[in-house]
Amino acid sequence: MKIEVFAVLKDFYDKQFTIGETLKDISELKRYLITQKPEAEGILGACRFAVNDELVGSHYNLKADDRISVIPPSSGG
Amino acid sequence: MKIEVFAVLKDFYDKQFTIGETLKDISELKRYLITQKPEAEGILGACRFAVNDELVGSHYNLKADDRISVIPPSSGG
Amino acid sequence: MTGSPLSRQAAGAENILSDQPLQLAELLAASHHPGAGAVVLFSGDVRINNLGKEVAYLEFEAQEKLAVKMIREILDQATQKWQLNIAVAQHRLGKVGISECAVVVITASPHRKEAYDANRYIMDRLKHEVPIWKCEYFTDGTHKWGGNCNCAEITGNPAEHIYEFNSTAHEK
Amino acid sequence: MTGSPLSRQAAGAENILSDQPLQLAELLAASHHPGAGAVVLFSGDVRINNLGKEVAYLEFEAQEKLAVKMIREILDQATQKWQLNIAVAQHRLGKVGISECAVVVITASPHRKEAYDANRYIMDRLKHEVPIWKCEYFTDGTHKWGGNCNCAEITGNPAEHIYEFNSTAHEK
Repeated sequence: MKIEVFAVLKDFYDKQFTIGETLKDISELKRYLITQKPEAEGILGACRFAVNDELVGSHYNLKADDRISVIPPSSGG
Repeated sequence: MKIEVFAVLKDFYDKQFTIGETLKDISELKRYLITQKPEAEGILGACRFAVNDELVGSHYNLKADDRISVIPPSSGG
Repeated sequence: MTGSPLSRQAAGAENILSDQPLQLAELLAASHHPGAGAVVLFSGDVRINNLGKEVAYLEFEAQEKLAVKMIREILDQATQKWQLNIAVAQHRLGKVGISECAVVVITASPHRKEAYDANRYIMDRLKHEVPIWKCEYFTDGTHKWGGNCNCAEITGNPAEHIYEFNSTAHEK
Repeated sequence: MTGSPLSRQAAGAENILSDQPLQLAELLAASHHPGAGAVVLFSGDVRINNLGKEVAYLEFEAQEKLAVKMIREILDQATQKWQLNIAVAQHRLGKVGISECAVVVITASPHRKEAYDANRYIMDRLKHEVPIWKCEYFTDGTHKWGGNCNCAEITGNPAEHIYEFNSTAHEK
């Protein structure tokens, strides 16, 4: 699956990257990302997730070809 | 003293006119105007008065050369 | 406009009353300020219908000297109260057509809450207190002097108003 | 923009996100409507100072597809709720300089209360919910990703916000 991160998350991860491992749902993805960068745990706890440009909950079941956006709290305007 | 009326009051009085009589204060002026046009009593009850472009209360003592504006409720904007 | 050291009047805002079309774009362009994160513009336009009838145009009349003085006071008080960077108001006089702007109020402040609140406060006081009147001319040939402010019927005092703006800030 | 039979989108309002300066004057000129007595424009400008430091410029980034979709939904919901004649929002992306407009919201309705309330509601939801982020670049060479929405620290839920706008209308 393809991951894209935004804003402050770019200080922790590449803007875009691919995950080969099979991950069941968003909760598992979140744990995976924390394992990669434990210092991002705080901000990840405040993030929403979108799959193929739709917001999803933590129980969304991930598919191999999903395109996932990791969305920190907004600060527009 | 010189009187100027505005808006709906122009349906009852000339836009501008002069009063020769001696009138003590704004209350007396209001009674005078009602005597001239009893049908304006309702609207006059809702009017404010200004003397020489300053709002005044009903006890303001009128002078012979005062310029008085009779001000119906606003409806700007 | 002397409220805050940061405050100033927008260019072109000198004419508080005008018998010419109000220049909203110019006023707005002049109302950005380096210290302001929020600019709110209100435009009161002439609606095509009122009281169930089709409006042809409005005509505005004012006690001009008193109206200008009162609008300046309201702008100054709002500037003080909300520490505005910019506060501007202009009102048309004479004939104003459908969709034309009859009154514009612009407020600017560091954060958005103050700009919104101050703008509403200025409009609210302007409508209730300032000696400006509109006469509505309908397409059926009739006309009617506007009586937007009928607070005195309720309060029993022509100087006491019931404001839409929900605040105790109206006490002077 | 399909809420009311009277509603429409202002000309030039197609580009909800734009890397070019927002055309406030054109958007405003296109936002007068014969059925609307009130037009409210909010401009969120870049302030020269924040967090006690001098700002050089901001840079905005978005999850563009999701942001556009969410802004459209917010505009539609506001149009329905307040029966607006017009509801428009545009947000800058990329680098935005001091006093430039980063976000504009325009609402128009028959009476002024609805235009003010809807405008504030749209801005409020836009700031909290829509995936747009700002990075502040200061003149001292440092930069900081904006975190205006830290509601989750209080509510414990990234999808639950504390709105400035005082209403229960935020429940979807």
